[in-house]
Amino acid sequence: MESVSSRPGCQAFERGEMSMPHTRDRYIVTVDDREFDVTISRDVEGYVLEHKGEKRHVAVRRLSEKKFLLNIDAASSEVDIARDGNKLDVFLEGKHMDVRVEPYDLAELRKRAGLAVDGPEEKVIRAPMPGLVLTSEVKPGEKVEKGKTLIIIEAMKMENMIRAPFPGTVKEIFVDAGQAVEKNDKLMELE
Amino acid sequence: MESVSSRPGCQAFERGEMSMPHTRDRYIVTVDDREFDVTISRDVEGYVLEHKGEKRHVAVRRLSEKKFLLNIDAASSEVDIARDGNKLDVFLEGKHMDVRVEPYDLAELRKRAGLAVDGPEEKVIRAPMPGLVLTSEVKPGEKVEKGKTLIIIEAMKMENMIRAPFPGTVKEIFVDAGQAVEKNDKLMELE
Amino acid sequence: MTTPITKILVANRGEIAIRVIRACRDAKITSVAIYSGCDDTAYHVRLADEAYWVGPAPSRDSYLNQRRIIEVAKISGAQAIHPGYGFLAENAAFAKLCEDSGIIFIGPKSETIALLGDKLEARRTAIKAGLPVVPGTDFDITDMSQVKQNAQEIGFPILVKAAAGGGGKGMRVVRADDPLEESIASAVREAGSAFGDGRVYFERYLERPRHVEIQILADMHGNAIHLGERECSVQRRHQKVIEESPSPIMTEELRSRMGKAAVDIVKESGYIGAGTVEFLVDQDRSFYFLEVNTRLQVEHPVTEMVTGIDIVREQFRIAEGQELSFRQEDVRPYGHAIECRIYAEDPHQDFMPSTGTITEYREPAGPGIRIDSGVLSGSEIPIYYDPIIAKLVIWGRTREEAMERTLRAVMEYRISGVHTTLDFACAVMRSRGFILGDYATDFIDREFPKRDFVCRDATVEERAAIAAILYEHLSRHKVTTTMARTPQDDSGWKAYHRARGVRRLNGGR
Amino acid sequence: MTTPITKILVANRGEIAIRVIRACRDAKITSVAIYSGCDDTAYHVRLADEAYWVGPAPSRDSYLNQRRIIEVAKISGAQAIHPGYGFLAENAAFAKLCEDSGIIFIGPKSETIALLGDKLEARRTAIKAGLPVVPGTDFDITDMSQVKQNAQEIGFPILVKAAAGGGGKGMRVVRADDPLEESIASAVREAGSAFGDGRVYFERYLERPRHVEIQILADMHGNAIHLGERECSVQRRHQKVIEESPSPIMTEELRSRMGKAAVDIVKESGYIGAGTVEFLVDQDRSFYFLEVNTRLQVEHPVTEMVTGIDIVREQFRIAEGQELSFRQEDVRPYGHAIECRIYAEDPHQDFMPSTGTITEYREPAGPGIRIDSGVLSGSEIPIYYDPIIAKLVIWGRTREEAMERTLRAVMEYRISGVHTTLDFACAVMRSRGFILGDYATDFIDREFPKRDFVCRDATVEERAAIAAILYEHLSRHKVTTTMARTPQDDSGWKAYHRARGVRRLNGGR
Repeated sequence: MESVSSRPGCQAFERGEMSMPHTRDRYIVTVDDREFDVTISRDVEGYVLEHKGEKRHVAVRRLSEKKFLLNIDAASSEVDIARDGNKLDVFLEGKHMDVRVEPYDLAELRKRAGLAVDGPEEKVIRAPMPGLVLTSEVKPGEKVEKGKTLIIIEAMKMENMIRAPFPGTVKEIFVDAGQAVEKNDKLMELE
Repeated sequence: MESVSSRPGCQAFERGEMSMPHTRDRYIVTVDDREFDVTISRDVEGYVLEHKGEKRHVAVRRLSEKKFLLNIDAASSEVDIARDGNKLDVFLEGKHMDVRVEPYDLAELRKRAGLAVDGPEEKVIRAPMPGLVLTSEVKPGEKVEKGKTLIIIEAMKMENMIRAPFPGTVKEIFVDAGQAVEKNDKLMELE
Repeated sequence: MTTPITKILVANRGEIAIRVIRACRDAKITSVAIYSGCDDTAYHVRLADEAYWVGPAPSRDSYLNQRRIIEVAKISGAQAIHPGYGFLAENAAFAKLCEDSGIIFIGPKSETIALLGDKLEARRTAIKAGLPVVPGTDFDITDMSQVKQNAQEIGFPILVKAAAGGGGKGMRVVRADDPLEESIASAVREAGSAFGDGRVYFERYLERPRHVEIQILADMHGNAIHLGERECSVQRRHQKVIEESPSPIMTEELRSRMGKAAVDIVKESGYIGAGTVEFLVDQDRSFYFLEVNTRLQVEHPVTEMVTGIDIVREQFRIAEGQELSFRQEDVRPYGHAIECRIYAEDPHQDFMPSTGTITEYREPAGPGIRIDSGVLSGSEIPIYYDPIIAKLVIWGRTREEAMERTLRAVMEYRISGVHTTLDFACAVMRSRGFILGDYATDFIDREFPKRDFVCRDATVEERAAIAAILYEHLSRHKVTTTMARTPQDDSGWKAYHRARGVRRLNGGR
Repeated sequence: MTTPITKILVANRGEIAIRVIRACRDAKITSVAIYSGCDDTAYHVRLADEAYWVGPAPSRDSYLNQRRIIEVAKISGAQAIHPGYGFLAENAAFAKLCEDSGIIFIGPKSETIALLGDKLEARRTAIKAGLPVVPGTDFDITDMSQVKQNAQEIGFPILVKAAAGGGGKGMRVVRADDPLEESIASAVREAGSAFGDGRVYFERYLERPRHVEIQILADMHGNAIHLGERECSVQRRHQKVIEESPSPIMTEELRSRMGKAAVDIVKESGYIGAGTVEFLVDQDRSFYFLEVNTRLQVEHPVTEMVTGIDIVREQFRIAEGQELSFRQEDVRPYGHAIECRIYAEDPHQDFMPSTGTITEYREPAGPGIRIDSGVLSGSEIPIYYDPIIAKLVIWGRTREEAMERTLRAVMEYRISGVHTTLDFACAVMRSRGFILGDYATDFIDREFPKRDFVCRDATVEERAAIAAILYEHLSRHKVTTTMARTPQDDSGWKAYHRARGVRRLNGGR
């Protein structure tokens, strides 16, 4: 390794680096709806990631708790990564992406068991933002088409229509008009 | 106290506040070369600081580890404060100031003992920045006038003349030409 | 007779408060900020010379708290109040309260605001001044049983508008087979919540008009000047999101006719101050009076960029009783400006507001870029107010250069923690309709029927995958990143690049 | 014949690398950054499309590492190299190496750089082109025993200059009673360190000249155009710190004569590219050729702000073999621009460089402000390179407006962690000489003989005292600030302001 100056003004350059063992691993990665089957290993040059026979040479540097600078085949990318439950929120070029990384073996087992990566489909409608419930436009037992307005939430002085993400029947409504809700509060369950 | 919303988007406003006991204290504060004799107390409105009979009503809010927002008789000031040895580095309106705060009683004792706030005068010349010593322009035993160039340090490709801050005699030189120095390294002692 | 103003209370928050505070600094006028319970460390509070609390977070208790604001003006010794846009900017009662309290309201006289703020009165004034108007009702809707008939008389599609409205709030397009009553009820509720005045009325909805507006300035000495147009047809939820000047359809001849029309209604209404006369322009380049906005507009910087005139400072001059600092013939627009409003909204989720903390905020810079923003890293986007984060205003010698720079700026901008409309702005700059300048108020529906504002590099998902794998792989192998400085410790960053030098790569983007 | 450029290697760091990377983005050209060991997370690396390591921190090993840079250009597939300013920008050998390697050097041909880079050759060329020059030696100083006589022949005061020089490095004013040999030795050392060429020569030192320069652009088709002047008389250590355009002393007639002179030497030397012809102007408004800078200047944005022309993009066009995008008659400067260079230096300590980490970095914004910066919060200022942090470039309709906005911007700027020249810029904007436009290169000595660049509000020390007392008092009473949310927990912030409403205050500022 090249010897580096420890004089002030250049210390950043020795901090925050990440080391890793010389192993070789295979992962299944899902970015939004796209799946990648990737092998990662280390060579003298840095990391090598292989996907469908194509190799990428990658160097990584941690800039802060959640921020990384990647150099992929010389291309620079600044990436924010935060863990959000069982997935990662990856923020890159102004785009937030939901990313799931599974070791290949686990993903195989899961697939053979016929399970989706997300587990059973979520039938609960949640508040996409904090706000005030203005009205509920449906009643329990009512059948709804996809896109039907279920509930109206006021936030930032705008009325926001919460629509049915899929067709179904209203099973239960958890909120009343005039009620304040937090982000991700349960609003309604469809079935 | 007014009840505040705990809804997201406004939580910042309950965080990072500072509480203090209802005491009354007197301090001597030195800002660069100016001295203030200030009494601080708390009233229903916030803090009251009194200097030469003039009162200032002050509210303070911590923005981050080192950053404060002050409201002094309604005037807003954003201040960075960092402890630097026995003094504070206060950064305000683009200006770094050396500030020393002493409880009034201690300051009185010190003054009666005839001691300066800084202790005995520093006769050691230190490097004001990291760099490379180019030449020493004086020899041990040499008498120097105030302002005489003692040592030349190269940094950022510029030659920086380190001059005598007061007249004296060179007692000892701690560095050689070609030597790299860090900020605050001892360069020379005058007497 | 002029009254020098030395202290101004800025009765607003966010980017527009900051815009006015900056103009105060330039003019060596002391600025007084006000803030609600949730804004006590907001950027406008930090930048102002003085700051006063005016009430709890909800705007009716703070930024709309008229008595308290007047009280603060008096306590602080401010001679004038600048209302910004929104909140009290077009509230005639507040302007009147200022006048009665001996405080200069920086805007038109209260009776002018009342006259033009009532959209129906404004129509009548326009007709009187000889301006063409869109067909519509000249009464507000009170009898819900009559609405179907009213609508049919005008002819579908109709546009339900709030009489007290502005900013697209309380506005609904209703087509022949839409549920008319539901739309009206919703518009009434929204208008009531936004303006405290639920009156709505109908206008014929022009299918593909362009929304073009003329900036005007009028002083107390009878000088009324226009600063050319802004094209504001790119809208979502009937609210402007991207504006530009000059308008791609503008000709010298049309500009001078529209400019004259704008000055005519200004003179007819005895208008004093800065204002905007909005028009709809149809495909034949016929124009129709829409309304007068009796305030500083969100998009005023577009005009500032092409004319070089500081509209806020001219407002100060007018309020002081001075003459405008220039004449009509001195206004010579140069180059092209585009404004993209950056909202905390998710364009992929129907522009749903996105609240939370802005964890990182880094603005683009360089030639031709002006950003009027209201936030810093760590700022929160509260649910109580408009979710605007900033306005990205770009100037270029040509429209093409302005678009190139806008794209660059959008790519360079980093806002994390909340969703933003940056992606949308990027997609617009790359859309055929915008590039050709061939668009109208139905721009989004025509250009993005599926709301697929995809804009990024094709490799972005692959790069996200690589980042995520490295992140998980390193966590899985229990590698901490703080234990640096062991001899093996190496990110590959340097070794990689030393080796890279010796052979040719395939990759890159 | 034109060669489209699709990928450019930017052989620089900091703000100028970023400036060029932004122009690449605008032109849809892929940018390749290079970085030294201490810049691997620098802002220019983050903004570029690609980034390659070129060597350890010292510039001779990295940013001056010619072979390595050429190698990276080839590896990355860049057809062209933009050198920025400094480093290899005026290095004829490097330009030659590019030419020989089949890489476009974005700058003049290597022989033009060699000709004009040698200040003595440049003098001869200027004389040939009919430009007036300052009296001086036409040989470099080799025989130290002769220097006294040489100096006396020219007449004191003399100016010792580096033949390979630029940016004030290796430059010394020597008066009759100054130690001549010591000054020369120091200049030789500094020139050697900065340029790898220790040759120096003498010129007559004009006592109070103004430093005025003309920006030129010349393409391969024989078009040579000037973009008007920049006034660069505000200097410290013989290095410009504040520039403006137009010059306060400029007249239409003088501009056209100086512009013609600049174009004449451009034509005489077969110059192609962007460049600057520097002149000294004396109190009679006579001007003397000083030198040609065969590169993009630090202060080029001043010209961009008043002309609207993107000089870097014109460099790209010229390098591609295209014609300039405009003619001389299209250049119509409008308004006034001022640039303040913000250095990591302590103006109160003789502009001593200040290294360290920028703990907070927050730029001003709003109308008329452009910032070309090279840093972010958390950036380090290394000792290896020029301590420039950013360039604050301000436009106003009038010189007065530009000064007002500059003051506002300086006040709004927040850079903590290192000392900066912000205070100095502020003091200059408030100084009588600058306000009147009545200044020359001795500006600092005349206006600030005691170097007392005091600029801030008189209450700043009192406020610092208050802040410090609160800080110490709270620590002393062992109040932690993280244990918030107890019922008594109250900063006084809200209670204070509620109560403030009920009575009049004395204070404020």
